Amino acid sequence: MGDNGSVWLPDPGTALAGEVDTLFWFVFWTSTIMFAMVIAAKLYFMAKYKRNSESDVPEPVEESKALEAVWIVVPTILVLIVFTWGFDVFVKLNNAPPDAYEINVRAMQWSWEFSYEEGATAYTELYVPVGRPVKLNMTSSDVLHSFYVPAFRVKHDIIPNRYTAVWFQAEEAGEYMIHCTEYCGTQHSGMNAKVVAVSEEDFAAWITEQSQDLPPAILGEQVFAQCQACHSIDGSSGIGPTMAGLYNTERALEDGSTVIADDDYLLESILNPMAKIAQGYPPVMPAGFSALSQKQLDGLIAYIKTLE
Amino acid sequence: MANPQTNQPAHVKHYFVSSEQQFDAAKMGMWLFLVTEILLFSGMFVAYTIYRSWHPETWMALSTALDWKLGGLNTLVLLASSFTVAMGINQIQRGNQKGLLINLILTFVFAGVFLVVKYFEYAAKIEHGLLPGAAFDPHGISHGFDYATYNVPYGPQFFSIYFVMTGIHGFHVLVGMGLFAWITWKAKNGAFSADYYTPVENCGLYWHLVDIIWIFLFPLLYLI
Amino acid sequence: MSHSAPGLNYLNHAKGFKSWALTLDHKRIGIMYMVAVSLAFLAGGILAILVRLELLGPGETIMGPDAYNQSFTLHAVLMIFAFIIPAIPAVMGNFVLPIQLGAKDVAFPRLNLASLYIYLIGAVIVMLALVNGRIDGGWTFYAPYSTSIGNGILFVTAGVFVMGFSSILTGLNFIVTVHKMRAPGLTWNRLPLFIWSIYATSIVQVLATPVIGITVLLLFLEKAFSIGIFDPALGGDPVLFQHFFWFYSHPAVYIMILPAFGVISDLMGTFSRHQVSGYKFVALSSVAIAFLGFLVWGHHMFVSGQSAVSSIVFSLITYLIGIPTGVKVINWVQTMYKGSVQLKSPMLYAIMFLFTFSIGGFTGIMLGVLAIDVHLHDTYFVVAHFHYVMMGGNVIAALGGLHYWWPKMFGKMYNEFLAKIAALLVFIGFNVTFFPQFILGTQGMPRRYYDYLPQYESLHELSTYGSWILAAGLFLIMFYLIASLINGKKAGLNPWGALTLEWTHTTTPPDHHNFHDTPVVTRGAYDFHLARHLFENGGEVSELDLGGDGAAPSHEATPVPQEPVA
Amino acid sequence: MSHDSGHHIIPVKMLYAVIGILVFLTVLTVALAQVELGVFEVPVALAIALTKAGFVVMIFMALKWDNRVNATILAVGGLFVVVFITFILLDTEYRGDLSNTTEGTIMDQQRADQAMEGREPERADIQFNRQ
Repeated sequence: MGDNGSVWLPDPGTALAGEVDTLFWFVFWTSTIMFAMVIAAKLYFMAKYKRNSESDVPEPVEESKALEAVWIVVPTILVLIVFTWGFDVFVKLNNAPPDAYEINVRAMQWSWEFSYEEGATAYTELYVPVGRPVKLNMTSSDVLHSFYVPAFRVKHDIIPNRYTAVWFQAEEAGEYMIHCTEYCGTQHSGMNAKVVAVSEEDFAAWITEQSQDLPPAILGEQVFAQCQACHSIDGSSGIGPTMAGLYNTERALEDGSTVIADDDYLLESILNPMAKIAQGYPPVMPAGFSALSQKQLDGLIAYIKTLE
Repeated sequence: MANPQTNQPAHVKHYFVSSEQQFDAAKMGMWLFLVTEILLFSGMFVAYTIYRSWHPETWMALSTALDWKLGGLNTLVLLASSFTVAMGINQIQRGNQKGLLINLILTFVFAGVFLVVKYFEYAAKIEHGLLPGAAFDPHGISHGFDYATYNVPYGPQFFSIYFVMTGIHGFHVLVGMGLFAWITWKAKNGAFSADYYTPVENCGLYWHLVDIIWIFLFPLLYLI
Repeated sequence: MSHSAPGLNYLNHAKGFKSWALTLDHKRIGIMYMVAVSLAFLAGGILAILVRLELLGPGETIMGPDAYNQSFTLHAVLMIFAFIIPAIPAVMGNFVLPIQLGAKDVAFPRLNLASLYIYLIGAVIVMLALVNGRIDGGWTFYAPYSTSIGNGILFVTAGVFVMGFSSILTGLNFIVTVHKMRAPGLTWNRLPLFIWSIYATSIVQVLATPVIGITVLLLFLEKAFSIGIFDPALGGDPVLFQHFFWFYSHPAVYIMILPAFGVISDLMGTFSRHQVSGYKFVALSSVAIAFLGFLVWGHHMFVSGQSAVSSIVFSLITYLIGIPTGVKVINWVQTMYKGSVQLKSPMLYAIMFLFTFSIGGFTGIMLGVLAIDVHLHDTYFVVAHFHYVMMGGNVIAALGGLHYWWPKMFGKMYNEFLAKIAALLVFIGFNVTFFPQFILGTQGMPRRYYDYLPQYESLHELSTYGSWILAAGLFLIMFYLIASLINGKKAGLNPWGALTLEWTHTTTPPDHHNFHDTPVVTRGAYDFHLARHLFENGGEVSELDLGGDGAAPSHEATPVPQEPVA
Repeated sequence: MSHDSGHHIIPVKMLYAVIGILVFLTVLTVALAQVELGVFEVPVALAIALTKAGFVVMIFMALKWDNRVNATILAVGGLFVVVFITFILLDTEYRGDLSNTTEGTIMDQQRADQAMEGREPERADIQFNRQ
């Protein structure tokens, strides 16, 4: 159990994580010492005052008020220290520096979507520059999730219909696990991703490359990863209609009318899924996809056009 | 009629030492139960407070959707029923079994009136789509008033809270009617006397609490 | 002393199914509760073993994710609502509390029987969820996940609502009983600490349980009618649900742990044959903890999105509650100081409790630290922490209480040697199961995970092995307790030399009416020095102490004044 | 503890007086609701309701003459309702006091945008953290 705590704590990936660890060790050792004292006293008394004779009836002990005061005052002081300290670090953990680089995070059952203001979007790897504070503005499309990077000691619930945030400043290049820590269904334990911390130069290169204009259909294919849970591309029917051979065909709607599945219809169905419900399917499509960028939307539609 | 073993009146159970102990215990139990009722309703009052503080404009706008005349009438009806309960206890404490019976019947009738009024209120709401949560869909025109104007943000929450609060309260009124039917029947058979009227006392306490809840619901929902 | 016909007691004075099913006797109701909660414990325990088995290695071991998610959920719901909450109050509270008070029964015996049946109905309704859609997501039912799954949640919420009623009625009954039915001379300062803690527990049950009632009712309506109070998609606030839920569920932690404090106090006093150190502090702090327990629920929500102001307030109050709890532990240890300590099996559990509960307590302080909780929240650290408190606290104490009162309940002694072996197995098994989970948690393993990274495998393996040792210990206990009913040695009146009324003033097993005459109490529950005459002959105390202090133990009845003190 | 605590007989006259007061207060609160009271609207309505409840509890429920314990029980119940409301308000009124959570919901923000710009809400890369 060294200071980097190979047994108890993973290596801290940020300076703030180091502060959390210091506090952790303070509480850990104080508790351990106090616990050891209690247990030692217990074992000693058990041995020392073992009943010798069955008719033995000990006299009551005069209780020492001074001793009692010590038991109350010392722990009170200790917990007040710990409280103040914990409060201080908590505020730091929760207040991102104003100059932080902001990334939007959308959590959904059971995947992540990280979108950068430069236009790049990532799903399994959250690229961040080393040495720069990064703030994640997070929201959820469906149920509660929670964003947790153990190495950074940061965690925050992700709530539908509200933005929550975490921030961190990775100190070293490397990969750090992201877990979802609020139960969200069957694949809860599979809802993982990685923070990939890279140097400023590499990050700049990555973001430029990612924000490059991919051919729309290729971008669309990437984005479609989010849709596949409900919409197949092979003609089989899922929670929603399949995308195969959908484009430019006539679609029957729940209200009895029909519509041609052209660009406008597809766009409307993504942005405002409740407007026209395809016949035979439940109106359950989340509205969360209205958060996609124009480019992603164009890409999606281009991709759907390619599905024969 | 006394229990030969303990020289206590017949209504005293063997594990109590005296009629007094039994009465006090029953009453204390009832007060504890009332506190659990208060805390049950408190959840609704909390929801009310939070949503009102978040969306005061909705609350002020939609309180006008509720008919204060009917709400006020129901307030008076419940107050009257509380009064008749208190009168009933007064009568039986003086040993007047007939006085008790009359007051109990009156209480039962008032409770019934309350529910009938409630029925008309609910019917009007349902007709115009003033429904809780997802079912909220105000529509229709009545007396020249267009209900669609009630379609404001967080209107669904207002009516959720309205229906859940008044619904649970109404359920308590219904339970109260059952209780009063039971003790009225017992009173008719002369089960109560100046020495023993614990069930009347406890049902009365319950009924007053139902009244008190309504005393808060009425202004909070209908007036402000 | 004229007892009803010799050899007749509460177990055999009436026979047949009806004499049990319709009994109003608090002792029989307690025994029936014991059977019911033991079944719940068995079911929950089997699920726990399955859950641990699945976690033996990453990926699928014995079941798929959906089965796993439902298993841990049902494990939690059963253990919490159907086992831990009623375990000590409804079983031992029912059996012991009226006798310790010198009462012939609880204040409302009919209500008592009703609460047993309400509990059973609630448990059945919960089980219906198994065949009516699924329940997963843990016992916390966080919206909107809980309303997004099948209709199983309707049954679970309804079942919890109904079981809540049972809990309320039990608590209400005990409060009135403690207030109104104490024997003459049994002042508040003389009450056994078990009574004090059950009293405090009952306060929490009465005040908190209605709120889980309205919470699950709203959740039910949210699911059934989409009322939009908690569901963010309809403009509701999911964090509000967490407030509602924890307003009950944190105090519920005290419903679970306070009775354990009471059992431990009684065991410590009796087996140290010594006054419980700081009696008044231990007694009143139970009530204080009960009240303070209502002011800390937000410490479950530090990363939920609640305001920082409330996080800070909740964190601070959390410490306020930690201090009296810590001082209690010191008081129990100090009870042994200059005492006369006898390590019979019930006492072993008390000693074990001091160890496991202290770890639970210290790690609780760790979790109360705002910044550290951000890291540890919803990880295995939390899982380990609450198992150390719930199982290492409540269950260990319940086992201690069970071994302590077993001879009184059934008039039979269990095999003390096997009991000691089992205690050792439970201690080792428990720590091997749950201690590695602290490390898993600090390393960042989230809870409620079906699958995990390979780096966590060795600790999970260890934990699973521990669960087998623990299970072996628990099955051994079941075995020798049942065996004792068949061929156990006859238990004496007061084998432990305790001073509370169930040992000094009732036969073993107790008479149908507990006491023939109302006992008169002349000393505190742990004033062993005022009862030297009981121990003069050495060995176990085998005579009823009907004369009060100073009088020689005698079979002759001493006239007892009838007038009670209310 | 007095032994006939529960058996105080309340004079009929007093019962009539109380029902009179209660009816009067009901009329008063309805009347006041028709007047514009601004910020005082809620406190006034609550004060009247509390007064009415007080009369019912004290006289009709006879708590005035009852055992102290019962009064304590009621007081504790009331206290915990206050605790429940206050502590939740500590959260809901200050939600978003650090930058880890926003104060408002996304729906509200979209609605506000919509109202301001009078058109369909732009896709939601809305940033409304308070800095």
